[in-house]
Amino acid sequence: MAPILEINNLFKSYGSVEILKDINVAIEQGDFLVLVGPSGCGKSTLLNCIAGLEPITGGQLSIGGKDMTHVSPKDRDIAMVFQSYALYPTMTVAKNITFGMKVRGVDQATQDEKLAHVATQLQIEPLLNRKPGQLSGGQRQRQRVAMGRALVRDPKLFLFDEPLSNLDAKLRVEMRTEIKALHQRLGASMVYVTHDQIEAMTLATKIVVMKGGVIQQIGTPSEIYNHPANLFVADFMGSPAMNLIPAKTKANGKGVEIEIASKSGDPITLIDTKNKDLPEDVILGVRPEDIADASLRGGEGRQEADCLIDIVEPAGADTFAVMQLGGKHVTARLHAETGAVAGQNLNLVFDLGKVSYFAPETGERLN
Amino acid sequence: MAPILEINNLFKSYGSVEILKDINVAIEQGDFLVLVGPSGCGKSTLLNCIAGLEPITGGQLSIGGKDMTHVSPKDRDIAMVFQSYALYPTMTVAKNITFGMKVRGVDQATQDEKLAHVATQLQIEPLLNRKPGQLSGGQRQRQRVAMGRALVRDPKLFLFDEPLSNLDAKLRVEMRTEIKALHQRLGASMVYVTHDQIEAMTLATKIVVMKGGVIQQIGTPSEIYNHPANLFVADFMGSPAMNLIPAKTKANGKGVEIEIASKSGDPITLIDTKNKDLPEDVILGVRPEDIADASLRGGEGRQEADCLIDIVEPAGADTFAVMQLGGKHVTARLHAETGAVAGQNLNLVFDLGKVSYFAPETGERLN
Amino acid sequence: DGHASPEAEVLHYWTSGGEAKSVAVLQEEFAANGGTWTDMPVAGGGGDAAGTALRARVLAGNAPTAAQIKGPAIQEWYEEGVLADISAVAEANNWSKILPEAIAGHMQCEGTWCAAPVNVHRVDWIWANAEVLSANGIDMPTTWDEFNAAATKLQAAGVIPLAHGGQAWQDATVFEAVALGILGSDGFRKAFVELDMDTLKSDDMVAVFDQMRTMRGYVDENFSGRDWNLATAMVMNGEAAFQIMGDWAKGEFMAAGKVPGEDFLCLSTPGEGFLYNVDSFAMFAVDGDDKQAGQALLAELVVGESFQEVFNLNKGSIPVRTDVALDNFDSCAVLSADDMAASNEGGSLLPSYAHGMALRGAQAGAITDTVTAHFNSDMSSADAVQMLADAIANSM
Amino acid sequence: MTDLSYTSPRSGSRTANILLRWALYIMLGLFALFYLMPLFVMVITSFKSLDEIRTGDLISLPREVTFDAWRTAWSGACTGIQCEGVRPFFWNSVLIAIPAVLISTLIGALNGYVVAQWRFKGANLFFALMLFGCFIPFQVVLLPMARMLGLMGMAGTIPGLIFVHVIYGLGFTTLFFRNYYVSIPSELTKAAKVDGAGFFRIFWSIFLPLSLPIIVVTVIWQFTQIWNDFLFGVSFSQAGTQPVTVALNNIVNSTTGVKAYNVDMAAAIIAALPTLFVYVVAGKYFVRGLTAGSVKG
Amino acid sequence: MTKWLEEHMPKLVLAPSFIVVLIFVYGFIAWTAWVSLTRSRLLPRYEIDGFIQYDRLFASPRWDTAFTNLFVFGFLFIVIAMILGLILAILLDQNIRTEGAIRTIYLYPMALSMIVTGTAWKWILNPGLGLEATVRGWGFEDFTFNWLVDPDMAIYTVVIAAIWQSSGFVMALFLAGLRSVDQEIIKAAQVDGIPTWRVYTAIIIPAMAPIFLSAFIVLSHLAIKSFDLVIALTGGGPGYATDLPATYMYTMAFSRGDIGQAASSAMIMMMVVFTIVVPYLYSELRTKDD
Ligand SMILES: Nc1ncnc2c1ncn2[C@@H]1O[C@H](COP(=O)(O)OP(=O)(O)OP(=O)(O)O)[C@@H](O)[C@H]1O
Ligand SMILES: Nc1ncnc2c1ncn2[C@@H]1O[C@H](COP(=O)(O)OP(=O)(O)OP(=O)(O)O)[C@@H](O)[C@H]1O
Ligand SMILES: [Mg+2]
Ligand SMILES: [Mg+2]
Repeated sequence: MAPILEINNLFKSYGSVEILKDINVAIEQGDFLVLVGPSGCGKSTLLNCIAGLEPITGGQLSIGGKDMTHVSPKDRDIAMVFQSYALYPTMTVAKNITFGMKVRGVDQATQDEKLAHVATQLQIEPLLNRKPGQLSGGQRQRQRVAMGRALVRDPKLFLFDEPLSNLDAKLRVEMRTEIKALHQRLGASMVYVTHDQIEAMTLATKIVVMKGGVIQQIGTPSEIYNHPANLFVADFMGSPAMNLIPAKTKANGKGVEIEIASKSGDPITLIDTKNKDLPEDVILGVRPEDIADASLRGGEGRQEADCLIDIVEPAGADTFAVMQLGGKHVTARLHAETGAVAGQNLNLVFDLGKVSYFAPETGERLN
Repeated sequence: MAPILEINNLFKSYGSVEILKDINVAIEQGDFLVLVGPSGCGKSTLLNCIAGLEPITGGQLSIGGKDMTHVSPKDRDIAMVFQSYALYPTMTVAKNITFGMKVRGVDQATQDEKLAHVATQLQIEPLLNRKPGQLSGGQRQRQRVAMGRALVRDPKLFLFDEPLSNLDAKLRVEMRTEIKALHQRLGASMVYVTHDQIEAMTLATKIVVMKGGVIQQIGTPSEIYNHPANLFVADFMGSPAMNLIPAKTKANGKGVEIEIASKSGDPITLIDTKNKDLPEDVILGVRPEDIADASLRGGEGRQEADCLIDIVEPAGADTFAVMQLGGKHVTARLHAETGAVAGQNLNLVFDLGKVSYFAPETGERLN
Repeated sequence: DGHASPEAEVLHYWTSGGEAKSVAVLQEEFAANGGTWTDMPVAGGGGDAAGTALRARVLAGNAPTAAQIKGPAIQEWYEEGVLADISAVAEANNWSKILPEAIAGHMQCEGTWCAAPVNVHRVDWIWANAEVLSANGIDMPTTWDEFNAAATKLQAAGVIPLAHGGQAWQDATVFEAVALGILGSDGFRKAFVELDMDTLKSDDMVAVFDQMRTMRGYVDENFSGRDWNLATAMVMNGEAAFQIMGDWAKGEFMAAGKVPGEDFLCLSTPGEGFLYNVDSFAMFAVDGDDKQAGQALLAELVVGESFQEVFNLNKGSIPVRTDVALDNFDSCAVLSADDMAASNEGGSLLPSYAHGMALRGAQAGAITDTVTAHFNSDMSSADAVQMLADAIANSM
Repeated sequence: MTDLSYTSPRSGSRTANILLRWALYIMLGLFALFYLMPLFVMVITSFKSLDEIRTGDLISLPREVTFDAWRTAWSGACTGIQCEGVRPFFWNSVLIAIPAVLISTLIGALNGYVVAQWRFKGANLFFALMLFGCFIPFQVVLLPMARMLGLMGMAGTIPGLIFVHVIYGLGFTTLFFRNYYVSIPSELTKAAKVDGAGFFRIFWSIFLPLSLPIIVVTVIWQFTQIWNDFLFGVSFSQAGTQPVTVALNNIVNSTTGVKAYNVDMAAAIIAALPTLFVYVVAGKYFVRGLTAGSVKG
Repeated sequence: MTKWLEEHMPKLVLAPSFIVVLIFVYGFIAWTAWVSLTRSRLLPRYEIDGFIQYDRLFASPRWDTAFTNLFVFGFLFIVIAMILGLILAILLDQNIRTEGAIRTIYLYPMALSMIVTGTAWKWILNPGLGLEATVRGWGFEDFTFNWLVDPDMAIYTVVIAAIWQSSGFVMALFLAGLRSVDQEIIKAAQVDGIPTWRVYTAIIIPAMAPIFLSAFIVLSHLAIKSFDLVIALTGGGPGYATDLPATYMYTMAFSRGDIGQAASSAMIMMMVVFTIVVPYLYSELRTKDD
């Protein structure tokens, strides 16, 4: 089967400013593609190009196997949910949802039926006669209405532009789960923009990490999380961020000896048995969850070291400890009942089985 | 020593609407008090009352042992950082920081000295001659300038109104750590408003949870997290939220037998050996991290059960699994490399050593 | 001719009570002769606003059938090629005989008749409060020296000697009366009709400005911007003794129930001559028999005897034709008519420059600018004369 | 509200605060007098008899109140040979102002909609050209406009006057709507496009229903401008199409006739009533609408 | 075809307005420029005759007065109306109970044409009838307010009436501006211990710069077009002491039959407009573009 969405060598400029550079992506039916990257990197622009809301400067784009490069948005068989939800402020919720059908001349009976279906699905029946301004509970209800407007079209491709970024943290987590459930239930294809990497990780079947209009890495969430292609991706994905520690390596009988400067004076030395052929200067990438209380972990690839704890941040389920290694703040994710105390040394375990190495100059992954 | 801030029976109304009801709080020198609660619950209003920016309707308030109920803001020896940062738009960063001193007639030499000190501390020397509009990097630099304006006053009490809510997720985590470090370094007393419970947990030495102008619970982060006083606090603090599952209890030889309805038909039964004297209908509160892969956990108070997994959300460091129990979505925090698959049964461990029980009618904690 | 039903749309600026009544007379006669009259009044600024409207309509190709235009402006409009020829009516009614020669000249354009005169206003009137004069033992002045002497006396008695409204056209009205008195009728013609530079720069002209400066001293300090009728009211109330104003001022006195010769006095300003301000209608080239018939009928009626009498009784002016009986007119009007006849004989029947009868707009405006600038500042007379010459040169 | 009144509770004496407050109200009151003065003079004069005006103090209260002047001004005052007061002209003004306001508002809305939401190359240039048109002194256009109206066969007609007012109102109406629509997120247009709606559909179904505040501002502004216009009215009308301002001028500004100031004033107030009414009733929305759109910052 | 229509609809909608503006604004400006080079009198003529009209214009003392007046009047009017508008806005911003009514009173003059209020103003300003007489009537015999009749001062009475008419509008603009200032900034200043007046002078007012610009543009637009005002109040007098370019132009064109002269003065006015408006347009369109 042809990919449901295929983008080849897409370029996009505003005036003389090139916003998107040589974008190539393809997804299959049922995929959940997440575009993630910092603000201003061109995510929305790319989504708008897919929707046909912005003309593209170069390249080609097809949806459902058909070339759509120059087709107007309404003929692309897509539905879109906008960051601000873009509800029509003067129409009731019901009208908001049926407006598109009305424009397309769908008969009233079908409209009513589809509306009822979507309303039930999203549990917004009581809201149908309200206007957007009368939706209480803030953004959650709006968000559902915006979803309803998209669902009712039953399109080949759903496009979402940061649909959760206006919700508060708590709601965001809930709605994230709902969207995931929806995706599983509908089996629909979706392209989803966010700058929240957790959202990207939890929702995607495929992630595109962008920066400055250039794709940095495409992969499954686990590929992106465990094998970031460069320093940017490593730093961007994961929270708290991956610790990126300047280190020196030395070939050693058993593998590679890694030396990290420490505030207290003596450098910490770790031995990596899995990797070799590393340059002398590297940036060592370790996720916070791969640095843990010595008492709780053990096994292959694990190395212990004493570290001076600067700050202890209990965060409910976990406690984060921050220390200084290689001149950087390094965060370790400890158990909630850890005995870590700020200002004291703690024996920590480094899980070297999952570390990444990067070249300090280019930022590219080495292993 | 007298508490640095003491609030007794404070009431505050706008017109006939009572916004704050009988607020009583006291903190000691060096405390970091966090006011947390949903939007509109009166956090900012309380902070404004402490600052003297809003007159209070009833009660009494003292700072540093002195009655300040009717003292004007400038004489309360406080400094405040606002949610929007409220930088004076037409003044340079340096002027923003020194303007208060200038007005108070502090001599130029002292001004320069203090400015230099604060600028070094916050690493904003290069920005001193820019105006707020020229601060790039979005909110982070503004945030620091606002901090600088507060720090330079060297007050008895710092007040912060959601200083991080304008930052994106990544930055928020970083700045959170910085504020924590600052607090530790200065040993200053702080009152901090947020609606982000993680911020509350990681920063506070003491948390006040509010709802609708009424204090729900006051306590250390761990008290609040582990012993929420009622359903509201239980649900509000922690992310993903505590699972609150309707259940039936029955006295049993060993302890209490807890029965939870399950989607697949057979109810799940767990035995709690620590608690007794529970009413028949309860709401069982279990944190996601207290439901885990059976293979990884074991020990006292732990009970296994087979559950049908609805959704699996890999989130990098962890994977969340969602199932239906007692008619509710229940989230479990599993290891990143879990074998959970949506639509299949998984044997999970419930850690009953840390559960909470709530009365379904009042929502109050039972154990 | 008999086929067409006469139609006229008449653009004019007679809008106040007395004036409007006068026009109504014309309209009634017009209707009585089977015509349809459409009234298009535009007041303001002594016809400025009407001029604006007229220009717009002519440019739009939508000219009114007749418009109230006077003086050299008639010829100017003719030169733009937009006026109709009404010689047929004029000749049929023998206009060249019944109109004073000077006035007939204004109605002709390159030998054809192009406008119909309505009335004659005399401009060089001096009005006085009879009671105030007799209380102070003063007679109506017949020379400017007498006027000055009387004014000084009145001033000492605490009466404002001269009621005046400080608007440019009122300044100009006083100025031309003074000029007529000092320059004489020949000098006036040379200066303000022929724009003879020698006369304009002469010592006599300096004397005219000197007298204006003197007159400025007789005016109360609040004169600026005052409407002329408020000035007239000052004379009526006895606040002031004299006013120099055209004979429309009489209407104000009459409206207040004052009687000429008893309550108020009228006399021509010191000096020989008669300054006339003749209202007239110019006919515009229009299409359509109805309209052309209307123009002919209008022209005929306007100069007709009956209309001349009724209209001028209402308006306070005098008939343009010399053959109308004056039995019903008041003493001031009779005096005016007699003077007109006499000065017509003596060649001292002169057009008023201040009311747009003597010069084209640009030149008249240039003079008025100088006069009003001088009157409202402490400019010396010599400077004023120089400025006058420059302004006229610049206006050509 | 920049309420600074709660700066220093109990610091400084209570009496000082009260005195300050009084001073504030007195200041505001004095300014109110300044603004009301001319209207006050007009109103009292309109209730005086002509005799009283001729003899009395112009700005003192009437000794005896009479409504004659009002009656005359409305239906009896002569403007030329017609002595029907300002009434017929009043209706001319209504016939001119209402369509002109509606049309210029509608076109301005469409223009603003395009410039703000459908940007294309040159749209800004268009807008700049349009804005500059707001500043052209109207005297400049009188003569060429007259010629154009003549060519179009609209000289002296009410449609002609409507046309003129529409043209020279477009600059401001476009400005108002553009600035208002610029603040409406473009996502709304995008959503509607995805929904399949076209240019007019989006305007009609989505933007127009949203525009009430700015429509109020525009309508007030345009209505005031057009109703109060004299220059166009006097230049481009003919008998029977003259607006009320021209009639008012004819009553007030006759040069060589007897003046009835009481009637003048009554006529002036009558001519001003519609705009006054609009300001008093809708002034609140005017200020609010200005904040919503036409003012940036 | 429908696709073409769909794509070009925005341009098609603007097209009529565009054409109309080209003809009726820019075409007419060009026409005026042309006529200013001719010897047109009563009606326009089209034979070009060089810059004679401009020579006449610059030799005319009356134009000198009018042009100087534009700057005296414009400067005072704009500056005072802004200051007064600002003061009124600040006063009204102090939680005034009757704010709605007072605002309407300050704003209503904008609704009235000077044709309507001119006579009343004339009386009020006239020393013999108005304010001076009234105050003297109260017993202050030495009170003098005779600007209207003093050629050197009369232009200031025009300024007064113009301010009367427009300052309420400026007040409304500033009031809107004051209310859009972030409340937290004001609170921050209070915590910083900054006294109220300094909050205004050092923080709020500087932050309203864009409103000052808008007000400046609206006011200069009014100043340049001021016509009714002068005609109704002073008729340009005493003498021609209160003439403005707009009245000069009107007089030349319509009462003097000197259209060429009027056109040249109109062109000079247009250049003044240009120097004010173009920088504004430039900044307006630049800042709103991104
Ligand atoms: N209409 C436009 N004209 C010119 N530049 C634009 C336009 N729209 C966007 N840009 C620029 O294109 C770049 C990408 O913008 P885009 O909105 O796609 O970013 P984004 O990744 O969606 O950011 P965010 O997370 O903040 O929404 C930005 O630098 C932006 O300034
Ligand atoms: N000036 C005011 N007048 C009347 N009601 C007000 C005023 N300020 C706040 N309120 C009301 O008081 C309540 C509490 O407001 P407050 O700003 O303290 O909430 P908050 O907890 O800070 O919320 P958020 O997290 O959204 O900032 C809200 O319901 C709000 O509507
Ligand atoms: Mg975006
Ligand atoms: Mg708040």
